[in-house]
Amino acid sequence: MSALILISVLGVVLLYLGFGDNRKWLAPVGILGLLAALTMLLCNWNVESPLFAGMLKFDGYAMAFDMSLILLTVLLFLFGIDYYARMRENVAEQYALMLFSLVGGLMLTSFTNLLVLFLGIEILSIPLFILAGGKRDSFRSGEAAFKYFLQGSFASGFLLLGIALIYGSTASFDLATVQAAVGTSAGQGNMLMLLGLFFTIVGVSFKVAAVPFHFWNPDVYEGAPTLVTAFMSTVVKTAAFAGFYRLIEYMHLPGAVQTMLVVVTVCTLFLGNIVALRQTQFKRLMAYSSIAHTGFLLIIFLGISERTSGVLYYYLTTYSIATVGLFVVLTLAKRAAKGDENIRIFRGLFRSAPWLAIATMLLLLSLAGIPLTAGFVAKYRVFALGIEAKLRGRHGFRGSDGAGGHLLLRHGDPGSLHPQRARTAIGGGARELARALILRRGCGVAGAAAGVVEVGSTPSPSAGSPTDEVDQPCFSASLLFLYPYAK
Amino acid sequence: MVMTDLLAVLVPALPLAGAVLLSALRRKFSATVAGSIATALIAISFVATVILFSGFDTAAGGRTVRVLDWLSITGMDIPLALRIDALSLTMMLIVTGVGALIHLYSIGYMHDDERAPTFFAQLNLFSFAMLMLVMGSNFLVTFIGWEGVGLCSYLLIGFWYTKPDYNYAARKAFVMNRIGDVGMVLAMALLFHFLGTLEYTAVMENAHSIPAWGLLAITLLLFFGATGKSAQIPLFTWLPDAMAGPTPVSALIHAATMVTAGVFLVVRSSVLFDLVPYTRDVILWTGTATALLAATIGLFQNDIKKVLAYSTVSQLGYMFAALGMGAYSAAMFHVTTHAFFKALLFLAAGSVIHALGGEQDIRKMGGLKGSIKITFVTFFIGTIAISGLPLMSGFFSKDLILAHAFQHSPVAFGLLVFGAVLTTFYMFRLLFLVFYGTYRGKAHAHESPLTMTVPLMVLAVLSVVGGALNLPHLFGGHEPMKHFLESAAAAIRSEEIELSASTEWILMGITAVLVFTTIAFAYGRFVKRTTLEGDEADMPLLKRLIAQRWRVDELYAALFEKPYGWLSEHFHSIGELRIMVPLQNGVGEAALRVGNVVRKLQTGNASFHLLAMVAGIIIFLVITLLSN
Amino acid sequence: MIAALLLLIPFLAATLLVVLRPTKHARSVALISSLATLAVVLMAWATYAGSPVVLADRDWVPAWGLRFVMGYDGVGLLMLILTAVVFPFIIGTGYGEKLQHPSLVNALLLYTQTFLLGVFMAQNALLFYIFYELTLIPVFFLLLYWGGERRRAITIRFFIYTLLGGLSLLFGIIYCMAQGPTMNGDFSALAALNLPIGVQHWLFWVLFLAFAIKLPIFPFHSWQPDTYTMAPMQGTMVLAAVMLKMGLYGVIKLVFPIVPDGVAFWRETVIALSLIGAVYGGIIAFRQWDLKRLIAYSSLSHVGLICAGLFAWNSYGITGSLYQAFAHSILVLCTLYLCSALKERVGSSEMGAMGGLKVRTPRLAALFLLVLLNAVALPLTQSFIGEWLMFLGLWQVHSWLAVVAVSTIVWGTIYMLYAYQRVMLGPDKWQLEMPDASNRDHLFLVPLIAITLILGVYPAPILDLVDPSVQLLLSSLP
Amino acid sequence: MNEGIITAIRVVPLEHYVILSFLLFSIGIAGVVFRRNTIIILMCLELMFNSVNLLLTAFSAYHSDPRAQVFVFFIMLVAAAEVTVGLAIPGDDEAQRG
Repeated sequence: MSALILISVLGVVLLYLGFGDNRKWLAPVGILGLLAALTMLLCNWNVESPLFAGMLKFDGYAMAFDMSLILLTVLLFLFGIDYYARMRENVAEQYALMLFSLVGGLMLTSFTNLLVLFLGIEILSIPLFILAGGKRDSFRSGEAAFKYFLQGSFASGFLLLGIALIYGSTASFDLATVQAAVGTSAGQGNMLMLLGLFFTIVGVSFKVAAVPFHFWNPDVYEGAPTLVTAFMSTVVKTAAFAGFYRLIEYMHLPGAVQTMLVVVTVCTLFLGNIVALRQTQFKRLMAYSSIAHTGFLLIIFLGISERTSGVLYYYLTTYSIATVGLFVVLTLAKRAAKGDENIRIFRGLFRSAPWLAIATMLLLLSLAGIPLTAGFVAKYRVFALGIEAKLRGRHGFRGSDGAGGHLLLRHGDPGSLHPQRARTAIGGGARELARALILRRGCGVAGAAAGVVEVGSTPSPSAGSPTDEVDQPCFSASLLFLYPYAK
Repeated sequence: MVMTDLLAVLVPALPLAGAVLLSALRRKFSATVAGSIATALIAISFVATVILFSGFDTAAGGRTVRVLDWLSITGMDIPLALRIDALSLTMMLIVTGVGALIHLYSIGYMHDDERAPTFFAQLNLFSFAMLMLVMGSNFLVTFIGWEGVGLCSYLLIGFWYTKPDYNYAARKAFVMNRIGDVGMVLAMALLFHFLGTLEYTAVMENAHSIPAWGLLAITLLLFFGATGKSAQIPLFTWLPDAMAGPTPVSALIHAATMVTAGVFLVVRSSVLFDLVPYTRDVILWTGTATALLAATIGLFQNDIKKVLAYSTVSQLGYMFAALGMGAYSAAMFHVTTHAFFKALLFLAAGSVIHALGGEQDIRKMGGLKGSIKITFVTFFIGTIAISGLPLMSGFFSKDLILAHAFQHSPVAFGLLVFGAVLTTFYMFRLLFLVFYGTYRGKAHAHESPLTMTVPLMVLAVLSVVGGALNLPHLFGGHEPMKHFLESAAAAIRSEEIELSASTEWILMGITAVLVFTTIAFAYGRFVKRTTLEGDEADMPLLKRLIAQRWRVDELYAALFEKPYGWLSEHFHSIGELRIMVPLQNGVGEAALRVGNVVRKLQTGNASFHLLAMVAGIIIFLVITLLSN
Repeated sequence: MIAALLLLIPFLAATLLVVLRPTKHARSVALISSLATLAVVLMAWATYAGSPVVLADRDWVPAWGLRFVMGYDGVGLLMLILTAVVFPFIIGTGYGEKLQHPSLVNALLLYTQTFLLGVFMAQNALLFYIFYELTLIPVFFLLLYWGGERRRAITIRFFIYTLLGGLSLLFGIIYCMAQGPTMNGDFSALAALNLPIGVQHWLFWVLFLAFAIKLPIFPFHSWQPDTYTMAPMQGTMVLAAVMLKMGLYGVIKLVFPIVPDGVAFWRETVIALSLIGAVYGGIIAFRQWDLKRLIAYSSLSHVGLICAGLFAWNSYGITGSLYQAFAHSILVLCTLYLCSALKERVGSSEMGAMGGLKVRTPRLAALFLLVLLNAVALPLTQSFIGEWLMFLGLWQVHSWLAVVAVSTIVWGTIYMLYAYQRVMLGPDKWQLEMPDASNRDHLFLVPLIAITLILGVYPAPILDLVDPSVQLLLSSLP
Repeated sequence: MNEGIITAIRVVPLEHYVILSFLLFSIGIAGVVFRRNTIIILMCLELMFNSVNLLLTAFSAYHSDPRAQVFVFFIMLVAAAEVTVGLAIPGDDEAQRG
């Protein structure tokens, strides 16, 4: 709770800091504040105090995800030091908005009341609408922001309608009550309840970019500034999934809604992978890969058991780590290529920056789910869960492999070693620039990659109750990621 | 006993060592040195064989020398082992004896060739393989030799590898042999399937426990294998082409030894064949047909070696006819005498070719009896031996077969006698056209060196007296070879000629009269007025067909070679490029195409996106409500 | 100890190469590493007593009950020997190739070796799978950056194809592991799994698909000719000589014990497909003008036979198949090496550009001939032993299958003789000045040829190694 | 909550409120989807939110539970924030929608 407040205040503090010419203090203060919040969070470990008349509950599940969210934000802030170094205006606002959005995310991980779900989603989203338009001089950025806003609000309407209908049938916003009501036979047959669940899930599906509510995703990813894109594809995605899962955990969804979920899952997997095949813009590619991963994560929802949350956590964490790393690489390569975002800018990376190329390769392998990377373990666990749930999740299979395959191939090329092409993309001075940058940041990515590998090769227990949800290696991997930046 | 074993191992080991040594050091040796080493080694093998032979006790049956474990896993024990018994000793004597002579001959024949050491290495390797073939104590060891001789034959036929025709002939020989080998492998697999062993002794002991269909299949498959090696219908066309190799090769491999492997194999498994009369009939008629077919083709050939080649095919037909009649020892007897006189004929032909500087066309020879006397005399002896002039070796062996035929089937007898007449005719045509009349060529003929003529003389003597090896009762002998072989193949015991002496005399008389008449006819046709074959286009239809070797090669080309090439090309162009690859690419392309279509939905148009979302919601709503 | 050595030696050597990237000594470092690996494997062979060996057995992921189990039985050891024997030669080939970044090529090769050794030592299905998939990565880069024409498209096709198979395999493995709460995926535990027959029928294909693609057998082979032709020489060698054998090993370790009823049900189908591939590949090879493509199709043919032998599912068939797998590896190395040696001299692997080379290079021709003997499975060569055993094995399944199988000795002879003739024999029509077999050629080919001949005459070492394991495997089957 | 208001609300059957809300919601959707003017779109979004407010109020009255009305306030708040942001996002609206 105090963490929540601290982060909110931190946002305001950063805004004030922004009034003066204190840009170089922004990130350190933000990071320190976040770490402080994290400490507070950890101090309340296992206390499980219900807050706001029981509308928020910081249980183990919430703690684990909160920690992940905060750490990811810290990483992005670190990333931001360099990223915002050249930006003249509004830097403080960007940091502050991210913090506000993070608050929404923290609420999503810990809500026990549908009202908080709604508020969380809105607090998460509204800053993002602004952040997405962060590239002031870019027309595409503004356009993306508007689209995002429009579709986001639209989806919120559905979410609200759903919540209202659920309330209509249960007379309560309390998650536990709702979950109990859904389980009863009366709840199962109730049309209001059915429609309510339906619309609620539609609303949340939008946030996680499940097909057919994914349309905003590629445009916004492409239009938003890279840091924001990274934020959306990691923190926001993690938070949205955490909330989604919290919503339907222990809920015996009526068969009809379950069917819908299956259809959505299949569509998402299928579309994400197939469209990714033809993408040449790196961010759009990441968008579709993100959609594909959404599909994958949705498989988890098809058969919820007591181990599900652990798998979800593991998957999201590993996915996020790899994604942040790749966005860092993108920024580096993009600078060398003078703003081009086509995936061809990665060609010749090995020539100019072998370590970075190797790290990139590891990150991609992890996203693709190749063994000895965390991505593989994550996928494995999803499979295992799906099969164990007697789901014969074969539809899941078809798509997911493609996701891996194509992603690797499409990106695998980046690490290109072919000498002839080496100089064309990152040539001359650009190459030197890349070198210089790599000295500082490349090790960061490498660290991330190492973390990914480490997580992959020593998967560790995570079964049991949500309280011991924090995967030790995941955690250590996150720390590893931090290390090179901390100096 | 240890001494015997060592000798037995030594017999094939020496030529193998020679092969390895000569090929490794082929650059260091001159032709003569290499030839001498090779000859010496095979000669020592011959001596060892003679020692083994002299010490051999027919009453003891035979002896197996286990050299090495070879294939031994659970349920299978096939050793590398050699068997010394009457049959293998007979073959060993032929292989090493005739082989040594031919090696010796080759020293003279090949002394100009710069690759002579390689030649001798391969010749030695061949001897090794042939010895393995005849000495193997089980089918699989025999099969080592069986394939080995095929390989060596391939190498030696294509010895002068820069000539594409020769390579073609070599490849044809190998492929045809391999087709036959399929039969052999299948037969072995079947035998092993039924008996769990491939040892000859064990197989023969338990042969009766194989079901009838199995026996039929095994014997037919073995025979099919034999047709490949021994150039019988349908796999005979390679042998005449195989004359592309150096002449000593033709003598050793394609006349005296390798081609008799089929005969040897059938005799080795005579117990099996005795149990299946049907297969024996097949063998009889195949042999007879081959004998006649090849003999007819021999009538109009103009290449001195081709005539001899077809004569070889024809004589092999006789041997198989004998096998088909169950006259195993008669077949072996003919193998032996044939080895003498056909090796002699080939070597003499080689001597002629050598004398004329490589000329092989008999239309460009003639009148050579004066210039190369030794060659002429020996060739003459060979000719009368193969024609079966009384008291020559060929006379005894062929008459034995004819007598069996008469007893077995008069039709076969008639056909075989007709074949004998044809043989006499084409052999004397050859003799007359080469040595009589006037010389029609341009080269200066000269007699061959001693290394070449000595083997000729030795073989000539053997061709004359070879009949004594199995002198029939009629001539006061008591068929020593038959009795000797009985110890190795029990089936031989039952083969007795039950004709009265007078019948036998009459049969001999008939044959002799026919032979002499034919010689006279040939004398009139080729010595009185030299009749040469003209252009094929001017010949009457039947004669043209025969001169063109019954167009069997063309038939095979149309039936097998061309369709195979067609199949290969179309499997690739259609099966692979049109079906398999597109099928696999199709899946990927379809995915890409769908991806493209779906990507186009992502137009960037916000209203459309909202509309699509609403449409999605409505569809899902319908799904949800319907499935509720 | 052995497990650690086998995994660490090549891995560390590879990492060393990546880090230091020496250009001059890269090959030597790799060669030394591979020789050291060979020494360790030979030591393991010398101490192998005939019963399965457990090298490591410790907790891996306790929460899932996974254990890190490594070991080998006769079959596994054979594969280890194969891998260890083959790699020094593959790396040695590199001395003749002028490739960019030799250190990286060798590093990738050594990584591949590490993972391959892992595959053959893993005694846990998931561990097996992990190594199995890992082998793909270095090979992927090897093909993508050092390949020939159209390498991108072909590599991606190959990659997707294999990955698809791998995924199917992963699904199958997880399915089996999800069968019981205590199921940890150890091979020994999986073998005791008695799945219902109905499940086995479909699970068979789920498990087998990956191996069918990897081998590849007939309808799954279309990635193979292009990939073999396009790949750099060492890549093709790795693919054909070792990676392919993972398919066989996988069938023995995973398919046979887990779904015996499925195997019984589909066995004849698989044999039929394999044999169709064997004949089909053999016939197609006859009219291929590119030596590498010919080798690819001949490999398809050989592998078809090997797979058929394996699925004969009796001791002769399996032993023969394993023996032949060994022979095939050696053969493929020899043929590919010859191909590269010829390409080096003529400048192309098209047979149209060759012919009459024996005049200039008699020693090379002699070596080619010796290789050819093994290719056509002449007795007293390694291949013959394998083929003979497989024929026997197939005969017990069905006589007609055996007839088709035996017919391949004819198809094989035809295309190999044609190839030999087109390359070596005939008149010296190009008059090209070229060196005869060099010391390097001898150093590479002579030991391999020696292996084929020695193991052809005296196969006992390998047969004795494999036989008990095969008997054990068969005795555990219903 | 005032008993009188509750009684007044309960005069109309619940179904009618639900149907009305759905109608309003649908009109909102149609407006957002088909109109091209930013202001109208924002108004239609408001309409969607407010139809939900109506629904919540009705349910609240029928369940005699004030919590939903608190929710309504939150919705109003959030809607206001959204509109603010929506209006603040720069750009030519025609181009944005093309």
